[in-house]
Amino acid sequence: MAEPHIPIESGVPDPFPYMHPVLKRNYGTWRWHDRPRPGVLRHVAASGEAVWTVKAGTQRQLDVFTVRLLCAIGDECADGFMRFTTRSNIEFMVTDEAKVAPLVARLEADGFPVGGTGNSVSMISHTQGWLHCDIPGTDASGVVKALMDAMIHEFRHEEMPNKVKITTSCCQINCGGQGDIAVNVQHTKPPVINHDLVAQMCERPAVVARCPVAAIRPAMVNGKPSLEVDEKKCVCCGACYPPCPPMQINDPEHSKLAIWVGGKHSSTRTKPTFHKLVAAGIPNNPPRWPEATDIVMKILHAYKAGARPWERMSEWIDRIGWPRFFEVTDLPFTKFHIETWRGSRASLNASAQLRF
Amino acid sequence: MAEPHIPIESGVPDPFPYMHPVLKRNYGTWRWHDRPRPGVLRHVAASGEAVWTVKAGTQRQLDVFTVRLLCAIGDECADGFMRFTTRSNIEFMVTDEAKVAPLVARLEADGFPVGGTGNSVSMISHTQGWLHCDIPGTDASGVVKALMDAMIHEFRHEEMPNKVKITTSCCQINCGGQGDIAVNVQHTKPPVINHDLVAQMCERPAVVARCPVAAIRPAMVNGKPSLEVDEKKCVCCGACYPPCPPMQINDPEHSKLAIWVGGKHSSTRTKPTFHKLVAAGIPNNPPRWPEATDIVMKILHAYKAGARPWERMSEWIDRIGWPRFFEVTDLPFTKFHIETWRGSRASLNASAQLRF
Amino acid sequence: MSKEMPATPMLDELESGPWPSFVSGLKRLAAAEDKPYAPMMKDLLGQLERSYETRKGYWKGGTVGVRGYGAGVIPRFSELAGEFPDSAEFHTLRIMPPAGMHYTTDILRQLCDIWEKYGSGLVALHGQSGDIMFQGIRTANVQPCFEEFNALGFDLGGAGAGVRTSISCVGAARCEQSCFDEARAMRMVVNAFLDEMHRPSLPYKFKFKFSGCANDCANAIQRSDFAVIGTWRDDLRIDQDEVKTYVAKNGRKWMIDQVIAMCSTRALSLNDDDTLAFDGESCVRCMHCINAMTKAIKPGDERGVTILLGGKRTLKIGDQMGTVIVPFLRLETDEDYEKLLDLARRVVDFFVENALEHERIGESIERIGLVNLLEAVGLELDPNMVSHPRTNSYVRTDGWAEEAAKWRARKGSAEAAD
Amino acid sequence: MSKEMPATPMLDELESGPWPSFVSGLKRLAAAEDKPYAPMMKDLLGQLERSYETRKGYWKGGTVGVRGYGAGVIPRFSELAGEFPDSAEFHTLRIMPPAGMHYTTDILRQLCDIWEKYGSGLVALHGQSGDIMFQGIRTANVQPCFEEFNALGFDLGGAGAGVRTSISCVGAARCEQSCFDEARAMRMVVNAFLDEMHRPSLPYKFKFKFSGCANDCANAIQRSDFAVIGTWRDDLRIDQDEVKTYVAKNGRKWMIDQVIAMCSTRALSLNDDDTLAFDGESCVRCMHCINAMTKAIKPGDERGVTILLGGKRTLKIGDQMGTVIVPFLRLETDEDYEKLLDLARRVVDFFVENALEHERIGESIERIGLVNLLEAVGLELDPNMVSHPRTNSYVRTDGWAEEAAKWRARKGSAEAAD
Ligand code: SRM
Ligand code: SRM
Ligand code: SRM
Ligand code: SRM
Ligand code: SF4
Ligand code: SF4
Ligand code: SF4
Ligand code: SF4
Ligand code: SF4
Ligand code: SF4
Ligand code: SF4
Ligand code: SF4
Repeated sequence: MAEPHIPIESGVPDPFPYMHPVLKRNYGTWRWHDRPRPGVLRHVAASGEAVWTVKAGTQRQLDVFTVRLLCAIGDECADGFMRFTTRSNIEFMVTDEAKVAPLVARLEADGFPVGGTGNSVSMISHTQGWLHCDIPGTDASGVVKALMDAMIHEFRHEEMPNKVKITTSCCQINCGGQGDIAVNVQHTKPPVINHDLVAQMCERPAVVARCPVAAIRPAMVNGKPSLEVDEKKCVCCGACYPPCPPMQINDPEHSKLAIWVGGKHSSTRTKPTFHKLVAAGIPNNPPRWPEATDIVMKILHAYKAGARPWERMSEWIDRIGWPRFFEVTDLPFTKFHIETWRGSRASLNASAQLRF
Repeated sequence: MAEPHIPIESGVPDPFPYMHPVLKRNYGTWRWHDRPRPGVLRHVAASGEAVWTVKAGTQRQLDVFTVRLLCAIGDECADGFMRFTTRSNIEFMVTDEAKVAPLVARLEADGFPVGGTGNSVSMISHTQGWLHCDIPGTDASGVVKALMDAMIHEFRHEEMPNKVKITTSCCQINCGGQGDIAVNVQHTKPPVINHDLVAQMCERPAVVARCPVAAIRPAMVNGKPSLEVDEKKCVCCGACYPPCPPMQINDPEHSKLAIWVGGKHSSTRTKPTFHKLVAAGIPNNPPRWPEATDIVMKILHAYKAGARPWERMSEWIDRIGWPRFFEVTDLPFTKFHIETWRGSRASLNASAQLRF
Repeated sequence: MSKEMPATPMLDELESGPWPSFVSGLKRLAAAEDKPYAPMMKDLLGQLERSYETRKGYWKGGTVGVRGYGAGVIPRFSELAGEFPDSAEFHTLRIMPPAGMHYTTDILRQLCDIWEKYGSGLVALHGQSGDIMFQGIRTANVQPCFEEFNALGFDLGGAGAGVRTSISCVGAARCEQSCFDEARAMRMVVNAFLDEMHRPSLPYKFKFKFSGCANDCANAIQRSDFAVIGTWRDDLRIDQDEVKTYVAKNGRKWMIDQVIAMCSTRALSLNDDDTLAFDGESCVRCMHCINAMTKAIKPGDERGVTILLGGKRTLKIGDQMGTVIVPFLRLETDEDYEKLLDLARRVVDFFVENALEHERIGESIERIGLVNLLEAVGLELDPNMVSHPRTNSYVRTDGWAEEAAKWRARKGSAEAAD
Repeated sequence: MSKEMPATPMLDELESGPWPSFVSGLKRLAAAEDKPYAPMMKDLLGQLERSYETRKGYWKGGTVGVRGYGAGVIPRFSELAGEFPDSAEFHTLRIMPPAGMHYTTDILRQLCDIWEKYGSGLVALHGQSGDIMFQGIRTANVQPCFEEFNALGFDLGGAGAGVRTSISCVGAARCEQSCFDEARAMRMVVNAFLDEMHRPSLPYKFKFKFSGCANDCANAIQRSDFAVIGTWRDDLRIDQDEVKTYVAKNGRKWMIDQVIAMCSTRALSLNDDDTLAFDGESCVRCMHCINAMTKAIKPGDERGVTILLGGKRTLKIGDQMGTVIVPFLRLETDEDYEKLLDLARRVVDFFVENALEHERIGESIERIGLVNLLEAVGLELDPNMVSHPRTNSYVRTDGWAEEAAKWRARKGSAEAAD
C-alpha cells in the first residue's frame, strides 16, 4: 500500500498565475473607471492601458457543463481568463473595446444575463437550503432563482438610485449577510422536542448555553434526561437545533419568511447599518415563493421611484422616514417592528423630529 | 384660635395679569425676530408692532435688595414688566426702540451684564450645592460665579458659532441637565459607611434597591444590622447617599469634578444628544475652581475657533471627530472615556470612517 | 449688640469679577441689621464658609410642610446648629411662578415683602424645575409665610414622589416659532394634577414640560417625564421673495453651507434662480431652516404637538431622552386641549398602577417595553415612534396576520375619514 | 438499464424564466448517463423535490475528513437514504480559490475534471465565505479527490471552530480605490494560520476579510471577526481641473445635491469658481466623493488599513459590526505587512486564551470590554475607536491622573518622533 498522503498545506493559492495579464501588468496602478453600458466596466490604468470587464449572472450552484461552457466563452471571447465576484457573478476581461459587444452577445445567447454593475440589482448572496444544509427552513437556490427571474430587468439595467445588494438565508442563523433587502427564514413556534432522541444525540449543557434567552433547561421526561423549553421566553430562533436536532424548529407551516431592509456594509457616506425587519409571517411557498417575491418587488419599485441618486436603501429611508416607507410599500406596521432585544431603547425616536 | 388655614390650591398662576401689554396684544401672532445687538432681541408681530427685549445676567440666588433693584430698573426703564428665562437671566421688554440704549446702560451700570442672546454663552443652569442641598459634593453658586466671571466676554458678545448652554451639578444626581458643556461632581471612592448610624437612619432594602450596579448588600457589622459595599462593583455614583446619609460618598479629596461636552436638548438639525465625558479627576477647588475653569475655557476657545456657524458643540465634534477634539483641547484620552454602561457597544466606532 | 459678621475670606474672593455676586447678596442680607433675617444670614455665611474650607456640606433633611399639603417645602436642618444656631433651620418654599415667568414689578415687590417678613430674604429665580425658591425659613414661619403667598395667588410647587412644577417656554407670548399655546397647555395640565402635586402618592416624581417647537427651549425632551413639544403636520411655509433677499444679501455659498447642507435630511436644495427647492417628504420639522431664515420660512398651518415620554437624568439606568408616544396631536380647539389633558391623565394612571417604587416612567418603559405601555394607555402604534424597526430577529412573530389586519383596518378607516 | 429520472414537477417550475436555472444544471448532471455521478444526482433531485413538497430538509451532519486535517469537509448524510440511496452521502469539499477569485479557463477545466471523477459534478462558485464548494461526494472518494485538488495547488478551506476561509476584494488587481495589496495581505495572514484552519482548536470560528477601501466590497465589517479595510492618513487628492469638467458637464445643482450635500461630514463645499473646497479636518474618508468623481478625486498617498474586530451574524447576542482596534496601520513595506500578521497572531492568541467555548471574539468584547482586549493584545487606545466617549457617569475614575500621564507620554513621544 502507498504511503499515507501528506497534505500540502499550500493555503490560499497565489492569484497571479491565474490573473489576466492586463491586470497583472497594471496591478495597483489603476486610475479611474466608468461604465460604458450596464454590465460593462472600463478601468484605465496609469500606464494608459484600459481593460473592459463584462459581468454576467450565474446560478452559483453550477454543474460542470455550465462551468465548461463559461470556459469556452472565456477562451473564445476573453483571452482565457475570468474571475468571480463575491456575489457569484462572472467577469470576463478584454483589452480591446471591439471585443466587448461580441462577448456580451455571446453571454446573453448562452443564457447568462449581462448586468449587475453600477446602480443595478446584483445577484443575491445565497446560501445552501434544502440542497445541502442540515438545518434549513427553506431552500436558497429556489428562492434566489425565483427572485432573480422577477428582478431580471433590474439586473440588466442600471436604473436604481444606487447599488442594491440582496441577501437571503435559509435559517435564522443567517449565513447570508446584511442586505439592502434580505429574505430570511423566521420561525414562529418554539421547537418541538423529540424527547426519545435528546439523551443520545445532544450534549445538554451545550444546548442550554446556546439559547440566547435562556429558555432551555435540562429536565427528565418519561424518566429520560431531556430538555424543556419555556415557551413564553422562547424567541423561536432555532439556535438550539444545530447542536440538538431533536429540537425540531423547522415546521412546514410555521416556519415563515421575513423581509428586512436597509442593511449596508459600506462606510460610504453613512456608517454601516443592520437591516431592519419590515415584513414577516410570509408563507414559505415553494417552488416560487410568490408572496415574498411580491413584497421584494414592491420595495424595489418604491425605492426606485423615491430615492435620490447615491442613496442606498437605508439612506433613502433615513431621508423619507419609516412612516412614509410603510406607506409607499403598503406594508403594515405592527408591534413586532418595535425592537425588544438588548439596547432596544436606542431604537426609539428620542427626538422631536417627525414625518407626516 | 382661628380656623386652620385651608390652602387655595390655585396652582400655576395665570401669566396674563403679569405680562407686558405688547406681548398680550400680540400673543400667538409674532412673525419674525432679529438681534439688533448682543443682549437685545427685536420681535415683530403680524400687527406690525415690535417689541425690544433686553436681556441681562443675574446671580439667580438673589437677595431681596437685588430683586428690588431690578424692579426699580423695570419701573424706570421698562414699563414695569419683566420676565425671567429658563436660565435665570432677566428680560425687560420695551416697545420703543429709543428706550433700548438707556435700559442697556442702566443694567450695566447696576452690575447686570447685558448679553446671553443669540450665539453667546448664556448663564449656567445652576443647582444648589453647599448653600442648600443635603447631598452636595461641591458648591454650585461658587462654581457658576467663577465660570461666568471667566466667560463674561462670551456672555456679552455673540461670537460663538451657535448658542452655548452650560450646566453644572453639585452631585452625581445631576439636577443640572445636559449641556454643551457640563461641570459635574464625580466621586472616585466608594462610600465610607458609618455602621453605627445605618440601623437607625436607613431603610436597608430601599438603599439596596437604589444602587445601579447592585453593589450593596445587607450585612451585620459589629452585631448591628448594617450594609456592605462590594468595592469592586461600586461605581461611586453616590445614589445610596440620599436615602442613607451614613453612606458618606462626599470626600474633600476624592470627590472630583468632571467635564462633559456635547449635550443638546434641541431637535434642531441633529437629534438631541447626551453630553460625553471629556475630563475627570479635576480638583474640587473652592473658592474659584481654577482647574475646572481652565478646561472649560480651553474647550470654549477651541469651539469658537473651529466650529462653523450653527454648529452646536456636539455638531462641531461630530464633524471634526473626537481625535481632533482631544487634540485641539489638549485633553488626554483615557480608558475611562470608553463607555462601560449598558449598551456600551453602541458607542464604539463600528465603521471605517476615521480621522487622522 | 448685633451679632458679629463672620469672617469669610474664601467667599470674599467671589465678590470680585464682573458677574453679579451671590456672596455680596448674602452679605447684604446678613448686614441688614434692621431685618429679622440678619442673624440667620450671618450664620448661613459662617456655615457656607466652613463648607468652602472643608469641602463638605452640612445640611440634612427632615419633615416640614404646610397644612393640607404633603410637599412643596424642602426642609434643611444644619449639622452645625451648635455653632450656627440662627441658620439651624433653613428650609425652602417652592412656589410656582406665573407660566412663562412673567412678572410685574409690583407683584415681585409684594413677594419680597412677604419673604422679608418670614424668611431669609434669599430667593432663587428660578430653580431648574421652574419654581421660585424662597430659601431660608424657620419651621415656625413656614405656615404663615405660605398663607400670605397663597393669598396673593401663589401656590406651592412639587417635591417628592408627586407631580412636579413645570416649565413652558416663552412661546406664544413672544416667539414666532410657537406652535401652540404653551402657557395654556401647561396650566391646564399641571393644575389638573394639583392633588398629585400637593399630596404626592405616585411611585416617584413626574415632570411635565412644554416647548413651543423642536428648538425645545424648555429642555422638555430630557428633563421631563412627559414632554409636550410643538410641531406641525402640513408643509412649512416658504416666502420665496424673502428667500431671494436672503441669498442676495448673504451669497449663495452662505445659503449652501448654512442652510442647504445643514438641513437634517436633505429636504432642501437651491434652485438656479435662487429660490429654495423644498421636499416635504423629507422634512423632519427640525426648525433649522426656519431659525436661519426667520423672515422667509415658518412652520405650517396645521399646528399641534408631539408627546414624548420618559426623559430623565442619570439615576439607576442612565440618562434617558423622552421617546415619542404621540407623533401629532392637533392643539387648536378646546376639545383638542381636553384631549391632551385626558392623555396626561391616562399616562399618570398607568404610572401609578405599573411603576415600581422609586421608578420613573422612563424606567418603566425600559422594563416593560413601549408596546405594553401603549396598549395600556390606549395609544396606537406609529412608525414615528421608532428611529428604525427591529434589527434583531429574536422575536416570536406568530400573530403577525392579526396585527397586520389591525393596521390595515386603521389605515382603511383613516383613509375613509380623509 | 439506467436508473430512472425522478419526477420533479415542483422543481421543474424553476427551469423557466430568464435567470440561469440551477435545476436545469442538476438535471444535466442527472442525465449524464456516461458519468459516475448520474445516479447520485437523480436521487439528489428526488430528495430535493421531496423537500419542496414537504417543506423540510433531510440532511444530517456527521464526521468526514481527510487525513491530517480536522476540517474542510461538510459531511451530509441523508435521512431518506432508504429511498434515495445514491445520494445517501453528499458531502461538500470546501476548497480555497486563488485570492480575488481569478481563474484561467485551463485551471477551471482541470478542477472540473477531477470533480467529475470523484464527485457529483455540482460546484458552487463561491460560498459566502469564499470557498469553492464542491458539493456532493461519497465518504470513500473524499480522500483521493482532495489529493488530486491538492496536487494541483489547491487546499481545503475552513469549517468548525477554526480560522476560516477568507475573501479579499478584487482591489489592486482592477480597482483604482485600492489602498493596499489586498491579495498579499490576505494570503499572508490566512496562510500563516493554516494550522488553526486545518486542525481547528479555537473557541469558535474566526474569519478574516480584506477590503481595499471603505466601500467594503468584501463585506468585511460585519461578516468577519477581523476586518482589514484600506484607508489613507493624509488628505485626499483633488484635481481641480477635473472637478470643473464634472461641474461643467453635470451642472452646479448636480454638484451640490450629489456630491457636496452627500459628504458624510460637510467636508466639502463648492467655491464660486466651480472648484471644490475641501476641509481635511472634517473628512472621514468615506469614499463618497471619490466614487462620485473618480477622475477628479483619489485617496491620499499615505495608504494603509484600519482594523476592526468583532463583526458577526446573529447568534446569541445579535448582529455585531466590527469596531476599530487599529485606526491606521501603514501597509507598504515588508515590515508593515509583518506588523499586520503579528497583530493577527496576537489577536488570535487572545481569542484562544480568553473566549468561552462557542464564543465569537465580538461576544468576548461585549463580555469583557474593549479596554481589556486592547490591554491584553498590547494596543494603544485611540479616540478613533469610539463614536463618542461615555455618556454615563457610572464609572470609578480614580487612577485618572496615571492614565492621563500615559496619554501625554505617548503624545510627547509621537511629537518628538515627527
Ligand atoms: C466586483 C466586486 C468586488 C469583488 O471583489 O468581487 C465589486 C467591484 C466594484 N465595486 Fe463594490 N464590488 C463588489 C461587491 C460589493 C459589496 C459586497 C456585496 O456585493 O455583497 C459592497 C458592499 C455592499 C454593502 O454596503 O452592503 C460593495 C460596495 C461598493 C460601493 C459602495 C456603495 C455605496 O454607496 O454604499 C462602491 C462605490 C460605488 O458604487 O461607486 C463600490 C464600487 C465598486 C467598483 C466601482 C470599484 C471600482 O472602482 O472598480 C467596482 C465595480 C462595481 C460594478 O460592478 O459596478 N462597491 N461592492 C463585487 C461585485 C459583487 C457583485 O457581483 O455584485
Ligand atoms: C456554505 C455557507 C452558505 C453558502 O451557501 O454560501 C454556510 C453554511 C453553513 N453555515 Fe454559515 N455558511 C457560509 C457563510 C457564512 C457567513 C458569511 C460569511 O462568511 O461571510 C456567515 C455570517 C458571518 C459570520 O460568520 O457570522 C455565516 C454564519 C453562520 C453561523 C452564525 C455564526 C454566528 O456567530 O452568528 C453559523 C452557526 C454556527 O456557527 O454555529 C453557521 C453555520 C453554517 C453551517 C455549518 C450550519 C451547520 O451548523 O451545519 C452551514 C453548512 C451548510 C452546508 O451544508 O454547506 N454559519 N455563515 C457559507 C460558507 C461557504 C464557504 O465556505 O465559502
Ligand atoms: C428666553 C428663552 C425661552 C424662555 O422661555 O425663557 C429662549 C428664547 C429663544 N430661543 Fe431658545 N430660549 C431659551 C432657552 C433655550 C434652551 C434651554 C436652555 O437654555 O437650557 C434651549 C435648548 C438648548 C439645548 O439644545 O440643550 C434653546 C434652544 C434654542 C434654539 C436651538 C439651538 C440649536 O441650534 O440647537 C433656538 C434656535 C436658534 O438659535 O435660532 C432657540 C431660539 C430662541 C429664540 C430666538 C426664539 C425666538 O424666535 O424668539 C429666542 C431668543 C433667544 C435669544 O436669546 O437669542 N432656542 N433655548 C430661553 C433663554 C435661556 C437663556 O437665558 O439663555
Ligand atoms: C432645587 C433643584 C436644583 C436647583 O438649584 O435648581 C433641585 C434640587 C434637588 N434635587 Fe433635583 N433639583 C432641581 C431640578 C432637577 C432637575 C431639572 C429639571 O427639573 O428640569 C433634574 C433632572 C431632570 C430629572 O427630573 O431627571 C433633577 C434631578 C434630580 C434627581 C435625579 C432623578 C433621576 O431619576 O435621575 C434627584 C434624586 C432623586 O429624585 O432621588 C434629585 C433630587 C434633588 C434633591 C431633592 C436632593 C435630595 O434628595 O435632597 C435636591 C434638593 C436641593 C435643595 O436643597 O433645594 N433631583 N432635579 C431643582 C428644583 C428646583 C425647582 O423646583 O425649581
Ligand atoms: S442560513 Fe442556515 S440553513 Fe442556510 S446555509 Fe446557513 S446555516 Fe444552513
Ligand atoms: S428556539 Fe431559540 S429561543 Fe427557543 S429554545 Fe431554541 S435556542 Fe432558545
Ligand atoms: S445636583 Fe445634587 S447636590 Fe446639587 S442640588 Fe441636585 S441633588 Fe443637590
Ligand atoms: S456609590 Fe453608587 S455604586 Fe457605590 S454602593 Fe452607592 S449606589 Fe452603589
Ligand atoms: S421652544 Fe420654540 S416656541 Fe418656545 S421659545 Fe423656543 S423657539 Fe420659541
Ligand atoms: S425644518 Fe429642518 S428638516 Fe425641514 S426643511 Fe427645514 S432644515 Fe430641513
Ligand atoms: S473595496 Fe474598495 S478597493 Fe476593493 S474593490 Fe471595492 S472599491 Fe475597490
Ligand atoms: S471622502 Fe467622504 S468625508 Fe471625505 S470629503 Fe469625500 S465625501 Fe466627504
